[in-house]
Amino acid sequence: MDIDTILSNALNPPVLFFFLGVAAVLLKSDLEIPQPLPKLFSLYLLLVIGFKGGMELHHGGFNTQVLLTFIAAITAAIAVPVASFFILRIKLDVYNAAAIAASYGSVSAVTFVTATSLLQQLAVPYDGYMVAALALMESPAIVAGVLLVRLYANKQEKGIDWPEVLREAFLNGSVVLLVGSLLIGLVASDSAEKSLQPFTQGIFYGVLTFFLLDMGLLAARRIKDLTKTGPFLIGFGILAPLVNAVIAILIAKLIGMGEGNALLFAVLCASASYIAVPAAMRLSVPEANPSLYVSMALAITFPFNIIFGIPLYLQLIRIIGV
Amino acid sequence: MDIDTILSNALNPPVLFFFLGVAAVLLKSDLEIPQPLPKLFSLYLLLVIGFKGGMELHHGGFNTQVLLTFIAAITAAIAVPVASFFILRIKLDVYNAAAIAASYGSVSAVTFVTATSLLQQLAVPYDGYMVAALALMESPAIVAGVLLVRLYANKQEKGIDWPEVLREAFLNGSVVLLVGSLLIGLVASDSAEKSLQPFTQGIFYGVLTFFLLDMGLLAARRIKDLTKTGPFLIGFGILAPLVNAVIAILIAKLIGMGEGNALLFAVLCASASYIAVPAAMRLSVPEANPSLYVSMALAITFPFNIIFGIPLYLQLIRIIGV
Amino acid sequence: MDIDTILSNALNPPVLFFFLGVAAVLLKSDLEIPQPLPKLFSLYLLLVIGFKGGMELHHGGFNTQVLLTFIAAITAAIAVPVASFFILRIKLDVYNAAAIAASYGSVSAVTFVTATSLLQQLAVPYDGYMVAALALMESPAIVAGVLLVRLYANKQEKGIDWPEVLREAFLNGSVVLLVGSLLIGLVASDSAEKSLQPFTQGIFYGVLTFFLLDMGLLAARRIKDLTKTGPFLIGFGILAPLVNAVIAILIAKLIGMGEGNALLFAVLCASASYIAVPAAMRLSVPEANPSLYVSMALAITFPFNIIFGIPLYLQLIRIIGV
Amino acid sequence: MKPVKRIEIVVDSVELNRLVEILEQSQLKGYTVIKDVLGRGGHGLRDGGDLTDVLTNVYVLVACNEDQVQPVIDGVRPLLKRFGGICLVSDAQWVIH
Amino acid sequence: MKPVKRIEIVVDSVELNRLVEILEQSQLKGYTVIKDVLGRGGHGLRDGGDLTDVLTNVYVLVACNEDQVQPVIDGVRPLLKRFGGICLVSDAQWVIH
Amino acid sequence: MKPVKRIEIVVDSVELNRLVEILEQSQLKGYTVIKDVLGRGGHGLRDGGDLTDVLTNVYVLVACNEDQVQPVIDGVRPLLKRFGGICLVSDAQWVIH
Ligand SMILES: Nc1ncnc2c1ncn2[C@@H]1O[C@H](COP(=O)(O)O)[C@@H](O)[C@H]1O
Ligand SMILES: Nc1ncnc2c1ncn2[C@@H]1O[C@H](COP(=O)(O)O)[C@@H](O)[C@H]1O
Ligand SMILES: Nc1ncnc2c1ncn2[C@@H]1O[C@H](COP(=O)(O)O)[C@@H](O)[C@H]1O
Ligand code: NA
Ligand code: NA
Ligand code: NA
Repeated sequence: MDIDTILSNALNPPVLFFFLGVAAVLLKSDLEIPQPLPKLFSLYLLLVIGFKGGMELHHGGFNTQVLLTFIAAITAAIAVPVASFFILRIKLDVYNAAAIAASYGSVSAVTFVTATSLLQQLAVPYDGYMVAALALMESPAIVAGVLLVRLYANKQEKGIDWPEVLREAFLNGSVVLLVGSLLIGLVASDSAEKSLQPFTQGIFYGVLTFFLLDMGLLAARRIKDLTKTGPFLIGFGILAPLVNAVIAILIAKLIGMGEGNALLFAVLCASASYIAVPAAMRLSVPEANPSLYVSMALAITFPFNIIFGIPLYLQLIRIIGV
Repeated sequence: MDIDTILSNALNPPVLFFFLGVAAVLLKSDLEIPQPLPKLFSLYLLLVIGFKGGMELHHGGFNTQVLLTFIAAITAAIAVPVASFFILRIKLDVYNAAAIAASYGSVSAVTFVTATSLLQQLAVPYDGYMVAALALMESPAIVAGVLLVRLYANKQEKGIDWPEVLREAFLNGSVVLLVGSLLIGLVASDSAEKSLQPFTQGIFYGVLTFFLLDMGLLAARRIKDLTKTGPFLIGFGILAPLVNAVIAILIAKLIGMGEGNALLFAVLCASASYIAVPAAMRLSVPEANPSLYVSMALAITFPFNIIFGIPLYLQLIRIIGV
Repeated sequence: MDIDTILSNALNPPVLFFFLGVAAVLLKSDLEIPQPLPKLFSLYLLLVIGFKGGMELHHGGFNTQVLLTFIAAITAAIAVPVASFFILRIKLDVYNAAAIAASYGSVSAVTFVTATSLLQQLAVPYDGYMVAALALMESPAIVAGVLLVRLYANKQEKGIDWPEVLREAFLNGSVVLLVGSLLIGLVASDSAEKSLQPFTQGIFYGVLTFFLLDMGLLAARRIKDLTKTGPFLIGFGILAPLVNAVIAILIAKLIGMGEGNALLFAVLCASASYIAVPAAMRLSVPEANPSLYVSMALAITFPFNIIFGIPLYLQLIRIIGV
Repeated sequence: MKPVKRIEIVVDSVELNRLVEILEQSQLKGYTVIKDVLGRGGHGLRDGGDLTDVLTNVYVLVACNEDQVQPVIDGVRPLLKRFGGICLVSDAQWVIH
Repeated sequence: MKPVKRIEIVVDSVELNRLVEILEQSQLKGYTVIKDVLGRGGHGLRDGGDLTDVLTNVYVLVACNEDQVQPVIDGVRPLLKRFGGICLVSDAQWVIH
Repeated sequence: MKPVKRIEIVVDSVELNRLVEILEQSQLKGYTVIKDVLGRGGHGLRDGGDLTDVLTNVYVLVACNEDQVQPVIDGVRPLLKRFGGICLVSDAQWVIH
């Protein structure tokens, strides 16, 4: 295991500022980034990765490789929640198992973005359509989660409000902004691209760094909820990303993805959602305890992925020789 | 009517993101840009257009053409509200007629800015003093609105609190920031201009784009108020800008404005205020219903202007041959 | 006294926008930069000056000159509050004297930054370790303030909650962010520095300008509290910075600081804290009246320093011939 | 002044739309809403510091006549049972203007 | 503990300064203000989502003695009549500290 | 519905953590918190417009049984004495769900 990729990743300002955020909370400092600034950052990131993905897709074009990637993405977005549900059912009730499974079946855009910025630094190319794969993997897990509750929860819940669930899954703020920006990037002219460049490219790395300081604060504040989650779930929060990433890398090798795309696909499968899925679960599966699935996604899996996961998966990809 | 100017305008990211915002609300998505972010964007835009206007004025200088433009601007800012008042009185009570007339007599800085960014894309020059014209046209309509109520409202209102009304009209946040930035731009040194450039020029187009996503959300949320406004006012919200723009273009031709300046003057006359005037009307004409004049300015006239109006007026200017 | 340095400083956009903010409040305009935007700006400034200081330190290195500067900084951060306490005790009770003394013993990062931007304009070099001196001078004055209350307040306060006081002094948000960013800047690679450049360098001057508009609004709103502070404290708010600056310049000459470093050291001694110290004083010395020490730091000393102080101290340094 | 009842409801902010629907179904066209409210209760700590409204509450105040109280309570009870939250009813005088 | 009256006022945020003036004119130097309050009433929906404070309310809570209530109500009534809003008065006990 | 007591506390936001500790020490696991509250009292105007929370308050609402009121008041009184603020107690009915 080549330590210096982990080290060089950990010495990047975004990850270092994540540590600073965590340290500030552990030291009981009153450092705080007040609402709604975290939302401003996450909206900015979604808009920019969507737009840049759309522009690259515009240059790229569509071929079987793209299609295969999309199929792999959707399958993973359904397989992961179902598999996770049954593993979690060993220890958990139906509601919490389904909500956590939905979180891990979905994705974290910030983890995806941190991976792209590492790829840019290592000058490893990746394709714009991976952002489309990100968008594709946001929603299916939410529907899977609600379906799993419907099938396995014993008490006869009055029917599922399907329009509400589908709107929550496919029309939540993150998906609409990501897909919308992607489509706009697709049709945007080159001159528009140039005039947007200082905003979408210039300050991007700086805003990402500021946001990861905030993510460090938010993640560390959730650590105290982990006392109630217990070892099984903490273990799941670390092993699930690893297992999902390994499977994803094998699939990537199977359908011949490039190194960059393989890492992004692995990161999508290995990351868990703490924005879109929690909002959907609160509405459709209120019996589940948000401090469980939010703290697992935010305080275990997100830090694990950006500190160890991303460099590790890149290492694995190079060993398996994608 | 040359469709492709409308199309090329509509395919600009700012306008496309406006559509995305409207679509998100129509699809009942929970996409939301929380307070006070919209205010941050509008403060930034006012500061930047004021500063840039001041810098250009500093290079430009003063001549009869500038004076004529200012006179035309002030006359429009008084004529439009008076004319609109009597038209609106056909269907409306004195209070609502005066409040809506004041909105349409005033201006929308964001519409002005969207027009300047189109001119920049089409490489059509325009002068810095048009920003001064924008500032001149913010306030007179507010005074006109209050005067019209005083003259035509039958119930003997205890006298008008003139200091309060004048402060609301000439010293509201938008005017003070716009005029202040303009004066600062006038005296700022070239080195200061250069060091401010990434902030005032670089990220400007990106922030405008982000803001128009937000304007789409805000405008679409007002659409449901339109059910109460009725066809007459919806008609007014579209015809008033057209009529005002045509008259403005004729005046522009009369005093020999350039193509760029003529478009900006038309846009000033055709746009309605949804920031400065509503705040003033709430204080001085509380009997008027804000959801009427805000929804007309934000959900009818603003979208009409940035989607159809701006390219249409440019077309008209080229036909009439300014 | 060379007037044009004061003039050239006052004609810088940041200072001009500070005047605009003050003017808006005096004109009773409703111009307002709503919470939490001021906090966003102050967090950004702390992050950027810390990071840039760390990067320069990384290139610079450590020598006796640096060590002497740090010793001078810490001594000033203890001497100033103690001396100020006894002067203030002429007119004030123990609690208010200690709280104001702590504010003047600590520092204002925004004043420091305004000085660095003037130095950059006049192309006067300064060293990165001055940011470390800024960090060193944030906290000691808070401990000194609490100790002075403990020693001189007659009523037997149940013991001081030392862990709480030390956390407030050395682990408050400003110190953690400043020191954290400094350390990260120290280890950040050159490529990371380059990709952060548009964020830390590009828009920096623009954000500083926007923030000083806000500071103008905040400072002017505190002016009405000055009616209760009385002439003695208003005098202190102007003389203390002058006296502290002169002493600082003499010390700077003694240990052979360069012109740039000497100005920054003078500004650190002459500036008073209105973020870190007020938060700490509210907790540890609740008997002191915040509207006193906040209004003195924000409405007297801050404006005095950025309008007259900074150019004046530079003038003095050139006269004394550092 | 006329006697009225003050109904206070604190519920998860994700349920705001449903709560407003219930109020409007009980012909209650007057209510006041405070957002970004934090708190703690049976469902644990809601300290809001999050990227979504998942961990924040809303506080709703309704002034209504005595006879309108029961329909609102019957409407709100299932919501409170499913999603948690509290509902308090107290007396007050309404200033007629 | 001493008995006091709780006055709650919800009014358009544009009227905050005028309301505070009225309170201070009735020698009431103690009040609590919550901004960015939303709601619905006779003047329609105030959902705040706007570029100005035009569509937001403020909630003001005043604890005062029984004899101070009438002057405040008389002062506030014309404001409520002209700009809308509500005013409720209820009983409470003030913890003497 | 069961009778409960409504405790309202307005205190400087810097004291929020201490206030929450006092509530939890009196076994009160249910409370609602509203931040960024402004106001005026003996300690002068808190208009919040500042770079720190120094000039802002918090509003805390606690619904509890009659017997839990006294411990809370005894716990809160020293805090109010040292840092200022107010505490009101009123009656209400709790909707059982
Ligand atoms: N006893 C109480 N007093 C005041 N607020 C409460 C109380 N119990 C619960 N709440 C509020 O209601 C929200 C949801 O309560 P629960 O469903 O019990 O978690 C909490 O987050 C608090 O804001
Ligand atoms: N019955 C009520 N209960 C609670 N709040 C109300 C009620 N009626 C009006 N309000 C509040 O007062 C504001 C103005 O009321 P109105 O002047 O009737 O539009 C509304 O936006 C609500 O926030
Ligand atoms: N009579 C009162 N009615 C309502 N709120 C009050 C009253 N007195 C004080 N307050 C609130 O309590 C805070 C602190 O009060 P004080 O400690 O007296 O300055 C004030 O800022 C107000 O928000
Ligand atoms: Na996943
Ligand atoms: Na107009
Ligand atoms: Na100092």
